[in-house]
Amino acid sequence: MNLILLFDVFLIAALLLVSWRLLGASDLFQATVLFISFGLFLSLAWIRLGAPDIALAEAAVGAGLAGVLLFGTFKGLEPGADRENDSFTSEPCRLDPISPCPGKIHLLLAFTCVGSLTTLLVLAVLDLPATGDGLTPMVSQFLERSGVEHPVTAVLLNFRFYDTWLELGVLVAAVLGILCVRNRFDLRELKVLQAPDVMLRRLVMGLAPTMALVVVYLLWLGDHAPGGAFQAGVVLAAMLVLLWFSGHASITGLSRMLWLFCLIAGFAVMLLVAVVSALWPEMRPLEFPEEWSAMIILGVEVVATLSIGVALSSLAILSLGAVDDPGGS
Amino acid sequence: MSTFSIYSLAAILLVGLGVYGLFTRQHLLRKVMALNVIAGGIFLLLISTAYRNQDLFPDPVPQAMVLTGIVVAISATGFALALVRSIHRRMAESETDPSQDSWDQP
Amino acid sequence: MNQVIWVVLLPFVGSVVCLLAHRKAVFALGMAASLGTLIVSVGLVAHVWEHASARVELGGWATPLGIALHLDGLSALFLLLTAVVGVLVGIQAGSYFAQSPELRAMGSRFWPLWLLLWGGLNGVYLCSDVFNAYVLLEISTLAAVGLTILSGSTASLVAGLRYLLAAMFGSFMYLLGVALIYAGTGQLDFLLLSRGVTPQVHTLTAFGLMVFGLLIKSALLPFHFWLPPAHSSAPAPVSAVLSALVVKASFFLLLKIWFVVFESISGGTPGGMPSQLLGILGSLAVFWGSFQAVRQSRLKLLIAYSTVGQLGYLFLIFPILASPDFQGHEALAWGGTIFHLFSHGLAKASLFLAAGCLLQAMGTDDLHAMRDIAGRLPVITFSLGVAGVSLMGLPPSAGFVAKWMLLRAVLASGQWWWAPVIVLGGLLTAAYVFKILAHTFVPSEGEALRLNSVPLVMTLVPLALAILCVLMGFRADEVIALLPAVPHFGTGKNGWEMP
Amino acid sequence: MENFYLGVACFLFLTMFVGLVRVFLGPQQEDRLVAVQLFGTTGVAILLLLAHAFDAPSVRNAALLFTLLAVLAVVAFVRTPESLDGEKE
Repeated sequence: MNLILLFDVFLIAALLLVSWRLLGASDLFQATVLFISFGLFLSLAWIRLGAPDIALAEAAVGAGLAGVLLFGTFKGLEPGADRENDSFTSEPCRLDPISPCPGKIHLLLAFTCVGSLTTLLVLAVLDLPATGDGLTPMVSQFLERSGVEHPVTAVLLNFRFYDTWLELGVLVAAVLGILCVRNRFDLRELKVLQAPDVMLRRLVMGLAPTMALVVVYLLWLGDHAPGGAFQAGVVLAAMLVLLWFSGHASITGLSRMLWLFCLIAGFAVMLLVAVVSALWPEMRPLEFPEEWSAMIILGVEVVATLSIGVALSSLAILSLGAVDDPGGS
Repeated sequence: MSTFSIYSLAAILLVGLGVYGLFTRQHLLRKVMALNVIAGGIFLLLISTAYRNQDLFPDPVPQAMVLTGIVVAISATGFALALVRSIHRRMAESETDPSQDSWDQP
Repeated sequence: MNQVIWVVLLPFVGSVVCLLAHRKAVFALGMAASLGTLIVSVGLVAHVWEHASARVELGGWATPLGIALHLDGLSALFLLLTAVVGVLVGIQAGSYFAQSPELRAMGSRFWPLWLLLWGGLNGVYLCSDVFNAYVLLEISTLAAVGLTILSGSTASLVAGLRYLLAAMFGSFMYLLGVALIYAGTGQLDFLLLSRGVTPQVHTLTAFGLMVFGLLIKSALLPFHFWLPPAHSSAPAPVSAVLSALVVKASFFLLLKIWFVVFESISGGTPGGMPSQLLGILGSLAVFWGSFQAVRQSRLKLLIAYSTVGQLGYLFLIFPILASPDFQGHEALAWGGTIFHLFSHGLAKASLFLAAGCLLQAMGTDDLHAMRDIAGRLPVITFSLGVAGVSLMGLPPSAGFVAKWMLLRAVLASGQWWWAPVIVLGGLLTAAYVFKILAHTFVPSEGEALRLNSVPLVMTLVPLALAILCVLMGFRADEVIALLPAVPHFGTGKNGWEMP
Repeated sequence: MENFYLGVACFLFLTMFVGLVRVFLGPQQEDRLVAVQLFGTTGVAILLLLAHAFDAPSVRNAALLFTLLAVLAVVAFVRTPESLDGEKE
């Protein structure tokens, strides 16, 4: 028992230390690197707290995609900031280039505000009831009627289907937003990277099929164990990004229509379910008949995986390549 | 101290650190990271809430909320980083050639 | 009452179809979806008028487990405002984005994002679940930021990033509140929460955080910094949507959180500090926003600052309704606020669209360049004037009715100190409206500015919006008669009972 | 047996703290990157130990993902182009 407390203390100390240094360190590259380890420690925390679903997603997002996004942006911002960069002096990237650095008063004010906010939050958290089962009894009561055996999947794709559907809409909105940054609507104009050296090519030749297998595996796990469309989608995204990095066309090879189709498919399929159920006379909106729910959930999951994979990888590739060309469309 | 209270306190401290970083750091990449630290703290609070119930399985509703939240956070982060990079590039261009910006309003 | 869901479904269907459709068909498809949504929204208003509120449990799962949609008078009115402004802005966008190949490309991105935003906004008006509200807020925020940066100019990118960061921070604070409230009560539904919350430290903190997050998103005074650049640097149809609708959605959610979810807390402290504080911030916003608007020399920036000021009036409802010696005038306060919301939405959309026309005609929106515009672009100048009159609150416009009702509500609540805010705010508004109009009447010296042509439709839409705004003032009785359908929150018979 | 697994996990955690020092001190980008990669490996080990300690086999899937995706950050570091539309700075 004491050992587990020790583990908790270590884990929390690591989380706080990493996030403190990540925000405080003068070196931007260090912050980027620390951000990746922040994701790692968070996944350990999810495992410790009995949430392997989240750990899977965090492993893929925190260690995989967030790293790609941050490294990519870092390189874009500081192309020359290689090597001995502890004393890095290049132009800082700010919203208001003219505004002065925060003075002592600003820092003091921020510290007071945040200090009082944190104190209030600590009091609030200490005031929370130490036990509470939330909606667990209801979920376990209706789990049989949901069409899947894994409670988290049941909540995501049946009880709170509406949220999940809207969340795919958020993804679509983000990708469309990035397209506005680029002033383009087509991925094929993005340069395909030059073929890498032999080592990376061999590595990717081994890794990519494994990842594809893992995608299918996670998807299959979803109905009875931790796993499912989100986690599978994120791994798919990681695979597509890796392929792009190793000089393959990946999603940048898709035609505009096909790419848009994959991007919107998850949202559109859930929309289709919503429209059909709204038109069906005896059913509530977003309701599906019990005997079909397993089928519907599986179908939605497969399409959602594809959409999440394509959307997240487009997000990564586009934001690495969010280099617009003013005036030249 | 129960596991729940340890982790929820840690979650709150993460949120505090993140907010402080967001207010005081000027660099845009750092602001985006600070927002992600805040998000991590909130997710940790939700999951430690779910952990309180260990009878059958941990409460799946906060877990579903966090899964949704992670995807929302990574999409917003990707969007923000794309904007950061684009703005940085425009600024660098306009320093060398002020007439570059031909995309002003028609 | 299953047709409620259609106000969310139709815009989303439109969005998907517009994304996949050929560029030439996008406008027609988008307008079809818009008109469909308008028809359904009008039907829902009629339903509330006849039968009171409705509740739909999505997926057939009862509420603690599933998510419910809740339609009441307030939601119906917001749906109607969004649909009216949405359809008119859509018509404007049709000709605005048809003028050059660059704009056409922009238009093919405008429609999917705008319809996605519209669906998100309608979802917010119907939502009855604190976490669902978070997802809906995110979808509207990301779509709104995407629309802000539509033109791709550097100024709009910077404004968009500022907007995104502020909005993300606001959402996270809101989500933190949601996490605390769920940890405390194990509920997410508005109605169930309103029965479950008791004034404890964690519920109070959750309340504070959720309100704080929504205040950032609805740009109340110290948190308004992101609004003027974002609203002024977007293309005209987008500015109209952002100013008239998007900030109001966060305000709508604030109303629900304040008066429904935490009714026992916010109503339990009559005249308490929080509501007075919101009133003070609102008043400061009225003065500061209007003062900044007077100082601007660019038309779109002026109108954007005017939004900051006009939003301030909305926050007076919190202290008015919290007053202990306030009896039987809830309808007056609600009516004034809703009327202000409507009149501001219509007038502001009209102003931004008219400003867009001017920008196109003159090539700049510098006020000093607007010489002799009144004689040469009479329709646009007339729209500016009529919408301005409504903003000022001169009779017979809707703005007048709104401010008159607010004034009466303030006096009835015994809090006379808010009355000068309403009157002085009106005077400051007059100052900037006259500043705009004065510039249009200055005769040009020497060679006149060469004006580009503006399509007729583009000049007529702002006029239609401004005239609607005035007509609402003439028809004040009917609109007020519709207002009892607005819930009297907190009196028990509020439409927030399970049907 | 559970205590043994947890004990080893705690020890591995201590080694990660030592690794953190390398990330903090640098001085070169490669030092920091390699230290974080090392974390990834240690993290996988801790995950596997926890899988035994909590008797939760699904944790192994998380370890699998970490192993698969650890390479992505390095590839991104090495391969991210500084310009993508063929323009040179």
